[in-house]
Amino acid sequence: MLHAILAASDPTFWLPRGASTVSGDVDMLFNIVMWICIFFFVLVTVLLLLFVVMYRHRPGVKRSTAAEHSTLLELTWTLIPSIIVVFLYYYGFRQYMNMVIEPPNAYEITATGKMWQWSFTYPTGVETNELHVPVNVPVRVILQSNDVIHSLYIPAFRVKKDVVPGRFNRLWFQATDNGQYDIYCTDYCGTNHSTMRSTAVVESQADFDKWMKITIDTNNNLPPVQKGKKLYMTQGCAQCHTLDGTRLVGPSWKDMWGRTEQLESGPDIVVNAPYVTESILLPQAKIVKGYPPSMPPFQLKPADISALMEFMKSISSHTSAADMMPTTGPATQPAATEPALTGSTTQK
Amino acid sequence: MTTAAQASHDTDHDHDPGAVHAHIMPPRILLGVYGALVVLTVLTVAVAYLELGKLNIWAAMIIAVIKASLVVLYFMHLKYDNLFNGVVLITALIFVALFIAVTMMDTAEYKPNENQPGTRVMMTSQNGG
Amino acid sequence: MSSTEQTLAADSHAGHNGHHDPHLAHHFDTPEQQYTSGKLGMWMFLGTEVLMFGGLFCAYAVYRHNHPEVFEYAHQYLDRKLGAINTLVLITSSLTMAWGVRAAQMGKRGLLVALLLLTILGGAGFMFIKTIEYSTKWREHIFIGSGNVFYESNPETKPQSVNGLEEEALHINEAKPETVATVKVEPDVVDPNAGTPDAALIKPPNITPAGLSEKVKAGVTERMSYNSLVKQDQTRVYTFFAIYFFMTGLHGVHVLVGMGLITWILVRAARNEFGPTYFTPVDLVGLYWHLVDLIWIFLFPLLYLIH
Amino acid sequence: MSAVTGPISYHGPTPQPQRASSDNYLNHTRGVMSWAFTLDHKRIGLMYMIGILASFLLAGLFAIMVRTMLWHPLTAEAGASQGALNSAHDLYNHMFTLHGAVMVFMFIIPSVPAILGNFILPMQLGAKDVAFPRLNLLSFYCWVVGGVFFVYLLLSGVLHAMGFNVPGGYGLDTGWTFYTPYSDAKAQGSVVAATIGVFILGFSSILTGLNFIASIHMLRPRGMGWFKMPLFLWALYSTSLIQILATPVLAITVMLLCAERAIGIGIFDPARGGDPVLFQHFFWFYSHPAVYIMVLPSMGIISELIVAFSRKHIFGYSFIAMSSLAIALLSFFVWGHHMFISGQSAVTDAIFSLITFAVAIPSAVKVFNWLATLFRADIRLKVPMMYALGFIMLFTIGGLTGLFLGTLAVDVPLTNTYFIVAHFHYVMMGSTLFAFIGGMYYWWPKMFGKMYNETFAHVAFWFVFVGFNLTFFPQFIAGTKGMPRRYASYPVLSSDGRPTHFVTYHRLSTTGAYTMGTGLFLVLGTWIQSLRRGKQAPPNPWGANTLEWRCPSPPPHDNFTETPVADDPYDLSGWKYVSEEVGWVYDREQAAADVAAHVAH
Repeated sequence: MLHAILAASDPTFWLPRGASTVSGDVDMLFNIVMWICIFFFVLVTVLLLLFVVMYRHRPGVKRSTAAEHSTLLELTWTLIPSIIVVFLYYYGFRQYMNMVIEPPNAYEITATGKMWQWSFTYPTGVETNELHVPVNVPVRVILQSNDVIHSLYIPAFRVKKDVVPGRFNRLWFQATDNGQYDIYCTDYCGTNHSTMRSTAVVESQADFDKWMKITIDTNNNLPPVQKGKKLYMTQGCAQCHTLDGTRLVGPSWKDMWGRTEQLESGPDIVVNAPYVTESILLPQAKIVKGYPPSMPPFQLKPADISALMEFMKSISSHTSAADMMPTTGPATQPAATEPALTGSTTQK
Repeated sequence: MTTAAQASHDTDHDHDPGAVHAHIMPPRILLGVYGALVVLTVLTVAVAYLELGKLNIWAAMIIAVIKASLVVLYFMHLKYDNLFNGVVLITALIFVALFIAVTMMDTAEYKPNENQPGTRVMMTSQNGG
Repeated sequence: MSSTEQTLAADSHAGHNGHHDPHLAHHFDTPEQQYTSGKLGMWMFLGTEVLMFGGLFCAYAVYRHNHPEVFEYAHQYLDRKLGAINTLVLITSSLTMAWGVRAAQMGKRGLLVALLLLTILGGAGFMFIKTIEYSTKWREHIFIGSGNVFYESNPETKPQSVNGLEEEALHINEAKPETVATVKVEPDVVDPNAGTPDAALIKPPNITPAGLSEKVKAGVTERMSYNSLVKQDQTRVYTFFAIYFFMTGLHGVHVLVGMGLITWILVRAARNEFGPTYFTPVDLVGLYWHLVDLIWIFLFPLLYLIH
Repeated sequence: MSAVTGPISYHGPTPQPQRASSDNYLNHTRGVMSWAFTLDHKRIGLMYMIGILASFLLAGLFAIMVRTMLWHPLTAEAGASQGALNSAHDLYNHMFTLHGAVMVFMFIIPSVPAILGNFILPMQLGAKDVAFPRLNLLSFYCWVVGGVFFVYLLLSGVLHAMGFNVPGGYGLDTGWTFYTPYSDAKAQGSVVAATIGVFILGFSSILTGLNFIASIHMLRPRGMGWFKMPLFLWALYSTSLIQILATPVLAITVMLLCAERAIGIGIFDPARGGDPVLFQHFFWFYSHPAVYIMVLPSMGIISELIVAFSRKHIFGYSFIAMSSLAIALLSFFVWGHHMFISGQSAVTDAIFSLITFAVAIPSAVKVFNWLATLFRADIRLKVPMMYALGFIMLFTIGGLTGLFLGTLAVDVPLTNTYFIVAHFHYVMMGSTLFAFIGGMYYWWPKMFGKMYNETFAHVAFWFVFVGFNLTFFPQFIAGTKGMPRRYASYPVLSSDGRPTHFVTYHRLSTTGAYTMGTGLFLVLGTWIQSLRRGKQAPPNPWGANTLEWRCPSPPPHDNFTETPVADDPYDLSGWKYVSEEVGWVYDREQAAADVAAHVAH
């Protein structure tokens, strides 16, 4: 009978359409709680209004006063709620354990939160900004943070867990429907907290494998400039460095390459391979005047660094054609063809 | 507290209303307590040099508690004071104890010595929480 | 402020039929009630103090639980002798304070003044010894935050040049290269013609954990050694000192406040304001002073006597 | 622990209110100094009122601005450049932080205890003042200093984000919860200054609580045993317990955070071996009980109002009194329910979830007892009563939605979304604010000796009530649909291209906010109007039997010319309504008749 009511209550009016193995039970529990709440709210409100109407003051009407206490009543409305909450507690906890205890041999993805974007690393080493998972496969997500506390929330899967630096929280889910679902960060993490969103793409195992293969291939032989652009997106450079000349925390990369800047320490420096390399590995070493020393060090592979540099060159007007590398072919070979003239650090 | 309230609200005091009734500590007790405290201090230092393993911390804490209760009961007159003042102190201590206890329940989740997140090492030592 | 009180109290007494005890506030019926209220209030305040320090003890417990070896190693830098002496000093000043309360209750003005003076002296002695300890730590660069010898060498903290430690630090570097967090700079991406990036800056900060003065190292080596710690713990030793300085520092502040209060009492005692009928301030300040003693009774074994 | 001494006649000496005299606490002494250095609890309460209402106005203003910003989704798709978007987000973050921090630390926590508590508690005790008047004044000045400091800091930050150039325009953008490591490592705001402000404010709160407990212990009059105390006093007593037991932990927490930010002691910073979740334990050990600091006194007020306007003895006095204590004590051991998804151990989750449910029971008991009091009563729908009834409805919603969040599995998808926002606004604002305004209307005649315009006040009530529900109910729906909290911008379309409908709910909510804002200004209007041309108030305009109604309104400096003797505060027999000018007077025949009728029944 209860089930009849619950079935009648349209789940999608409140919660969004569920798409994971746990969502069904969670929604059921949600509806149980909701109906309990509705019952008590109606009870209280109706009694309240009823009494206010029935017993409102009428001149001349003398009402013989009612009792001042009744232990029986008190016990009743102490015990009944107690029973209900114990019931709720039990089912809530049982279901919670189902959500916590993960099935064995789950597919493992590492989610990294950094201000302010997500990146997901797969066992194949591929790193993407949107989460791709095969349908009907249990997925374990290891949560790690580069900076502050974030929180990974996928409403459709009814999962949420804080991403705490220093702790390695984890969550798991098993998507049941193909489709695209929202991913939010739900723990306040600074300026662009509200744009720290992404998408979970659920697709059939075949499609997933195909996607994975394509991604790996493109990563391997992506032209350096494109690869640099990709790194610019995935590594979070975009949070501080724009491409349109707007100045954020750090300098915009537009026309940055080959420009001569003055350092906080006085001397001028040309933005070239050594300086960019050093600034990526040890950002605090040489700070350009007027910028905060707030960039964290990035331990990138040499190939990635050179790819990034190619990307910088591609959007800079200070770069002579000689600077440019052929934008075809794998970027794995080093950017060894640096002309000498731009390289020297001129002391004032 | 009750006595005080009564004394204060009775209209017919049998004593001079100006008087304040408080216990005066005899020198004997003051010196006795002081001696005990000194001895215990020496003792606690001595114990620290023994090899008792886990017991060391407990020994030190027990001695500290004894010293503390001596100070509270005699130097701070609590032994002769209103019951409620004692209740206040005890309550505070209980809440501190519960605070520490509950917070400690959670320390196992904190992985101070793992610096490669996402690696096998970490995974195996991490239970689902 | 007090003058206004007096006037308010005065005209309120006018309407209040009863004794005109200058110390009795208008809303109390008897000195006894006022005295009991005062004590109740003070005890509640002490309760809050206990809870406040309780927070620190909680932090201590959590950290000691997480890094026992760090605590065992780090506490060796503290001077047990001075700690023990300080404990005795504080206990003694507690005795004089308790005795002072007795003197006040019995209206012995001279004795009270003398005892309060002794108590202040005790407090001063305590702070003096504490200063000695702190200054030693300071000389050995064992303090909170960057510049600390144990400070994690992360690039966000600018390399500190700690006087007299460079050459030690250098030869320690080549002695134990594994403790040095070097940054890999791939030669193939760096333009050979451009010359390598400034070596001094790529080199890690020259304060390495082991960069201690000979004296300290000597004191340490016969007991638990630095290298017996896990790598992550080595960079974390200073957390102990963070807790140490925070706890003892806060306690020290309480001692200073206590000394101030006792001075205030002393002045009033000299003015002969206290007697068998009115000694509440002496009693309350006494309670506060004993609490300061209490906290130290716990701090001493927890910080100095870790085993 | 009862202070009853000897047998007292059921009604004691006649509780006839004392007539007003020309000399009252307002004109007792003159001059700014006589206010600045006053030790009179009534004047201190009044000064608190001005300050606290001012900070409420400020925080409310920023609530409105936050809602206004949310009218537009403000997404990059709307074509804003990254730079513009960033500054918009910063502005929003500073604004919601200001709203939260000022509301919590400067309005909700002190509102009822510091204003109404200060003013009413001694009078309900039949006392001349609180136990420690100097401490009371000190507490007020702590509030002022901490408050000015705090508000300037936050406000300067917001103005700076708006583009005005103000000195020290750092502000705070951590949210009122100061979560590490954002607050100690990344925040743009000046966390150090903010923590100092909070510390001072906390001190003020501690001193008030300490003062109230001592007063209730030491100053109860003849005939007022523990179980003859008005329920408002029971509520304040429980609140004060929390204040002195929890606030010190907040003090040490903000001190540690301050040191963390200033010199990097690394207790809470993972980059230095600290544990950020430890900070959350510290913080919520205070801040969850603080929620009950906010709501418990309100419950006390409601008990008083219900009795006075249903002309009937409270139902289940001892259960209501004890439930206050129960809530106070339980409230200390539920803090972990703010951290269910923070990665604390499942055992901890289980324990905290259970105790959280346990708190629901005493709350339910209170509601049912209030309902039972209304049964066969003689209800007068005066303005305070309207707020009391509103309170019951809103608190029921707030409390019941707590069940969703206590249920572990359901909490996971709901927490940190707008569902939470709606839930705690129903509890903290719907309950506390309504009780506070109701209490103000109830005791207003006593405080200022002036009546207010009933009709005007009723209109204001409906604006507030409707506006409130329109503001916060849509947020429940938005939250269940997944709208996260503290979002400056939100998606219009979800990933699969379907509309999220967030815009709709936000716009409904914003509309409600403006309605409620209007209502609150009307409320303020009724008070100002009453001060300017309100009718002279009688000593006892409602016919309540608690002691504060037995002294003239406004009360003289010493409250009572002769110390009253207390009896059952909720036995209304004998009080007879005479006229608007005279109010209610005690009448012996009436009393006899009532008692007879009662016995007969």
